Amino acid sequence: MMTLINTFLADKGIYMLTLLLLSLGVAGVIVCNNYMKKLICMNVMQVAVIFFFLCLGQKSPGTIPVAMDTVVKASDYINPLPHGLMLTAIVVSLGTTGVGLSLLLRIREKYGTIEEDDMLRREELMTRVEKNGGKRD
Amino acid sequence: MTLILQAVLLLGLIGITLAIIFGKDLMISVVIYCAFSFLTMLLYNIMGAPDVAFTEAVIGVISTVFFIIILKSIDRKTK
Amino acid sequence: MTNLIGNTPVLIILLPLCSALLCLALTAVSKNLGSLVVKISCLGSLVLSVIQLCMVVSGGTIHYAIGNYAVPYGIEFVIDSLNAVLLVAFSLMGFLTVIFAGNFSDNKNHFKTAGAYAELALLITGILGMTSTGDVFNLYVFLEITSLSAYCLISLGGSRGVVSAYRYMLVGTIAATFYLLGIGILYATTGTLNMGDMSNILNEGGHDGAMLVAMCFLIPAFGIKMALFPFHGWQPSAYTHAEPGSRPLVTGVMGKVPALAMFRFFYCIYGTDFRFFRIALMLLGILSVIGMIYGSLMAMGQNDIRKILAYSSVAQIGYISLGFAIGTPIALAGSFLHMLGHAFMKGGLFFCTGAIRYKYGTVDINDFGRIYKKMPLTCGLLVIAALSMIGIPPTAGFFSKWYLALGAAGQHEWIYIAVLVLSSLLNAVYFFRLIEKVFIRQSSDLKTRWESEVLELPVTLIIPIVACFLAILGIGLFNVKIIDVLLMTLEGVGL
Amino acid sequence: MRKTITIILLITAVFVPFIAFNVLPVIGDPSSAPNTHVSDHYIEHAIDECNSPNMVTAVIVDYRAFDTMFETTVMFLAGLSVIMILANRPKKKIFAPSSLKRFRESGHPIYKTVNKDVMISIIEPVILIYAIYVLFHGEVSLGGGFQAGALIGMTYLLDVMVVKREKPIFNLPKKRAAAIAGIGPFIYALTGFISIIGGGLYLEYNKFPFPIHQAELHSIGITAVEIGVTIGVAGTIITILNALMERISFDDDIN
Amino acid sequence: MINFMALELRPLYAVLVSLIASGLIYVLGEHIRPNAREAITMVAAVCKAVIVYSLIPAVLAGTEIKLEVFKIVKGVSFAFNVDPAGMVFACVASTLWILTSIYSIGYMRGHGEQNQTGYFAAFAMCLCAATGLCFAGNLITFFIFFEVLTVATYPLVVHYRDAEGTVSGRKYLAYTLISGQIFFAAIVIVYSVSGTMDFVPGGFITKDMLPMPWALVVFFMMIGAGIVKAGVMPLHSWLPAAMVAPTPVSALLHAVAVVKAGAFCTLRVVLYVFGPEMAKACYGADILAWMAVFTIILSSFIAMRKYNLKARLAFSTVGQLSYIVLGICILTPYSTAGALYHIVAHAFMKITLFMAAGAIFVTTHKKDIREMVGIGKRMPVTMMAFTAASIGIAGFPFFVGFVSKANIIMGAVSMGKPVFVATLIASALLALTYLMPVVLVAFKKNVDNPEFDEGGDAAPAMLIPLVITAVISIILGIAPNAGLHLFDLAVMAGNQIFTPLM
Repeated sequence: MMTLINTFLADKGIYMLTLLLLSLGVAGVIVCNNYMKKLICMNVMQVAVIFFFLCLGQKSPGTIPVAMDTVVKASDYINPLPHGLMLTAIVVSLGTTGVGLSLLLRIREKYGTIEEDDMLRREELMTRVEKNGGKRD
Repeated sequence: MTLILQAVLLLGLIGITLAIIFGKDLMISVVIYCAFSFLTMLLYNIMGAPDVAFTEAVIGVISTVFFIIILKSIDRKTK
Repeated sequence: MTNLIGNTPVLIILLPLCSALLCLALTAVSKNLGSLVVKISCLGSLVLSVIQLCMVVSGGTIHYAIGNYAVPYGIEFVIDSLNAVLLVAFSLMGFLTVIFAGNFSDNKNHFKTAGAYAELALLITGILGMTSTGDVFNLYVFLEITSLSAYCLISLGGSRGVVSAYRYMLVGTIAATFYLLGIGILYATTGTLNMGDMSNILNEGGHDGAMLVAMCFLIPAFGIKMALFPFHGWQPSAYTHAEPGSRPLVTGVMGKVPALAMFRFFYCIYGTDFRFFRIALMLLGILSVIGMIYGSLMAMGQNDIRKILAYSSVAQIGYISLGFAIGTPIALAGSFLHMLGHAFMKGGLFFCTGAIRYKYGTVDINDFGRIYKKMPLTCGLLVIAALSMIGIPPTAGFFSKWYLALGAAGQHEWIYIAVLVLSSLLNAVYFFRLIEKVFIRQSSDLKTRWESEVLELPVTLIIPIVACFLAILGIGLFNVKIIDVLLMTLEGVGL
Repeated sequence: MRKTITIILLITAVFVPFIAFNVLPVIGDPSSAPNTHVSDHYIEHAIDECNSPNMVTAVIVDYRAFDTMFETTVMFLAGLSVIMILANRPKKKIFAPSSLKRFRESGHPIYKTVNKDVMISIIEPVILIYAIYVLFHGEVSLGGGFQAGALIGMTYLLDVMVVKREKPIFNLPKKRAAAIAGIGPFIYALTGFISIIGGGLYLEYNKFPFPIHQAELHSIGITAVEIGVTIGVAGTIITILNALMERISFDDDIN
Repeated sequence: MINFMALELRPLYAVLVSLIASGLIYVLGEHIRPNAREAITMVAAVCKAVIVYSLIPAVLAGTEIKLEVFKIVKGVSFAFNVDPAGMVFACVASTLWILTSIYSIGYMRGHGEQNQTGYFAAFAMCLCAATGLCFAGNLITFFIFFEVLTVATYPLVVHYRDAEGTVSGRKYLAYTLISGQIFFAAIVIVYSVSGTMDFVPGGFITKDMLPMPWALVVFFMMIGAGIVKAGVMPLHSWLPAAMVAPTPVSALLHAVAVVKAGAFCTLRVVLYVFGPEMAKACYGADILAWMAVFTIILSSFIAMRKYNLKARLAFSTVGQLSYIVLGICILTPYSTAGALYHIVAHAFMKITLFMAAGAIFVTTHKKDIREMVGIGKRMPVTMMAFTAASIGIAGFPFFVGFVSKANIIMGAVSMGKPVFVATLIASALLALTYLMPVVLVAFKKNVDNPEFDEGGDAAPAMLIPLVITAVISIILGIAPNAGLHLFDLAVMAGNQIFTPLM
């Protein structure tokens, strides 16, 4: 039973869950009405991808990629490449989050709301005002 | 064995994500996002990526702090 | 010195990068030093890229391994004739934009100006890097640099700009994530990140499934970044509300680079032997055809010149991807020619818009009436660029359309020719509407910010306008030379 | 409605290919493609080529150092973007300490039991020392420039969020932090440029024009680069934090 | 060392002269005095005429003048090839540019027009394009100039910048751009099936390249651009609408460049791309000929109902242009020569008519024929010239129209097409019925219209050109070869095309 679950997980299960997490993240970005939640979901999405990459680098008997000895055998250590890549990806995600947050603050100041539907209504109003040459109708 | 642990943690992450999406209070969302970050760190560690885990730990704290600072100036409640 | 010449591929990118990094610090030293350094470095980058083009034309593809590690282990820059030409065009456009941007900066606040320059320089860095890299993950990093600086530059354009930037950021991050997932799958299949190496391994056969799955993620990723038809939602408002100084670069060049990356993936990495290649081309063809019609139709209904141009970009990106969808070397060359041409057309149109806005403070085409008497040069470019968009010879747009149509005829895709004709007619509708407004409409008196008897505009605005004017005509008249250089690379990869 | 359709399309688009094709390697398989082709080289040659037992460090600051340079640039870019976006906002006082002030004045028990100023001044040096350790020890054990920078940023965060001092432990207000954040990646870029002067390719540590043993050159290169990363990341985090909290404005320092 | 005076380079110079003039006028435009602007135009016009005339002897001698400037698209050069057919059109265009320029100076000043910079620049650009069309050696060069002509005419059509002008400008663009883009698609198809684009007398497309139904489709895709510009019904409606433009522009549109470019395009496509055999085999020529017949008759009837003088002349143009199309589609050497010569004939006659109409408008501000009773008293010279041109249009012997029509009729007879012969003769009578009333009204005796008692004739700058053109049209009627050997050139062109077939 245990081995069966293990095989399933190794074969498809973990990937499935990761992808589910990713889809949830993307869905959250699309569905959520609140800009803050969209931002959090964006982070979730990025975590899912990072996780996906790390899955690729796992090696069942391997240890962490810090050499214990001067002579190293490739099969003893976990693949370091995805780790390197994902460090970059994490940093990028932090940067994006920072920019997103400052934009959020700015939006809140200009529009007084961070809800998508309010925003749309307000934008529509602004467009109408612009069309009427600055006068409200 | 690690795979099962990973699967469980992943399920936890999925649950947290759902809670974030359907939550009504942004402060709660942010705080459980902090928990999310912590679980992620654990997960990375289990997968043998301590460097990434270390980074995630630091980043998790910093981004949570960012979120909370922002929450000060926007409405907590959402529809 | 010879040593430096050998390092041109990386120096082209380092120059704007370093100037951006130091911009703020230098501004603390002296007020205008930061922006000056950015301008000089962009000029240097332009000069180097021209030198590099000469090197590539005479000596063939340059492979530059950073850190001198053997190919699949380190990061590699591959400059083939295609990249080299595009690099020249993009760095020229970057240089022009940097000159142009000075007129829109806040003169009182030097640090803010310096910050805007740094953002612009980083955008240029990202664009040039994406163009020249030969490593899929490095491409991602450059993609992020491009995107982040674009988010910032778009958000600087007022309160509407902030919302546009936020939406673009969400969508753009989804695109970046999909891209990562796509290259993750390819990495899982091949175990390498180098484009050439990846291509070799994939072409051994047996990886069709993985390639298909990766493609499912990569098409939306590039589609979003280049604003291909169903993924273009973010684009019109972002282009409309971007910061005026940087708009030519954002609109003219930013959408082209992901298109280049898309080309690299499908033609250079996947190769034409891929089993689902034809299906993918057909799909891409359908998307671009719809995009060309839709973009033009939407542009017809707008009054704001920026919106018109933004929607027309959706259509023009359709031209580029149509070339990819046809797939013969000549059509691909047409596609790249259109990429070059459109960079200058759209950039040029936005230079004009910026100049008009600078002088008269308006962007509504109903206010444009008869400004051509006051600004003959600007309106001259406006007309030439508009004609080029429609595809009237002897401007650049006509010739790219010619090669696209020729490629389509070679593949017996008559419907594509019909769509090209239809789309240029739709373009004609709104561009002649614009020209009509500029030349015909009487208008109320507009207040001017720039009073000079000798020049219609400051020199820093005239230089980009004249340069774009010459570039559009030059690309048109000397297209054969460019096409020959492009075909050096494309002969091997097309259908 | 449109959203629902989008999501359904999305989920199908994500899952159908995975179910249809068995494209991904089995997790943990040592002989799968990603674990063999390039990664073997990294694992086996990290020590002799880069003199770095930590393979991840070897990958990020030696084999793929160019990526990391731009990663640091992304950090700088993020910081710059944040202050650009938030510039010209109405300046307000730092709210975090003042909001905590209410706690303090209302006599919350925590302020009676622990003297947090003392606490913080003990913790901060420890974190800083740890950061420096992580920075310089990155090639041997876990960590590296990024983590060190983030830790320094965290120190600043603790400092400004918890304590209301006349002068913070390091006074890095406003745009100065952003300028410093730019200098970090510049040090990185410059390190790469030194090897060009030495006659090599960009970021080729072997070609540093210093008369030292090759392995040492790599160590020097890695350390220099890590210092750059640290400065960049620390500067950026401080910048973003300042910008978000203090609502910095460029208007107040017109020269 | 390049010989800068070489024969081969002259067509290039002819094109460049007006291009440079156009650029100079546009750039200097508002900064220089009107005199300078007009001087540039005149100098360029004279230079161009000299350059074009200098090519005639060589062409008559049968010398091949070919120039490949550079590769314009991959595999195809930007090529000039001076042949008799092109020479005829080029001579007409360059000669008339001088006269029209003199006339425009008079008209513009007399009328106090606005936007003169744009006017002169666009005019020079049109002439540049028209000359390019004449000398173009292959389809793509031809197309480039064709589109440049389309665009350059637009500012002239909308010259007054008013609502009416805008509407006709839109109409003009809609017709010409759509047909131009379809022309473009057809060129692509032709190039991809045949691999060549050089004009060959007698055509280069064979049945193997384009099987039957497609041949007809491509034929009409290509010919569409030509017949739109030439105003063949039912695609003519932009032409009367463009009448809102100033009279020199109408003269340009109708006589010098634009509609003639359409007719010339038809000629090139039918005889130099498809060739007589192919055009006949795919029924394209027949269908086009019947369209032309229909146009000739119908336009005459419409012209009779118009009382605006310029509108009447416009419909007259529609009819006369179809003569050329008909002449081309009869597909014999005679009719081809006649069609080419009709380009000359119609140009001189119609420009006289338009200049006269413009002179009347500037001098008396009259547009409607019914108000012109007795105008001959005030403007005798103008109206004499008008009369001469009218008779010429009707095809009286000793007027230039006779030569061309006789040739076309001879061609029709030799092909055994009685309907075409009948049409041509009937239309001559119809032309009389719509143009003679104007003359009769003008010279009506016993009417004393007080408006026309004083004031005298039109200003000399307008009068001189129109007298010259009227005189030329009589001279050419008596001696078709006078001066420029235009008739010989036309006959040469006809023979060149049909000789290989015989």
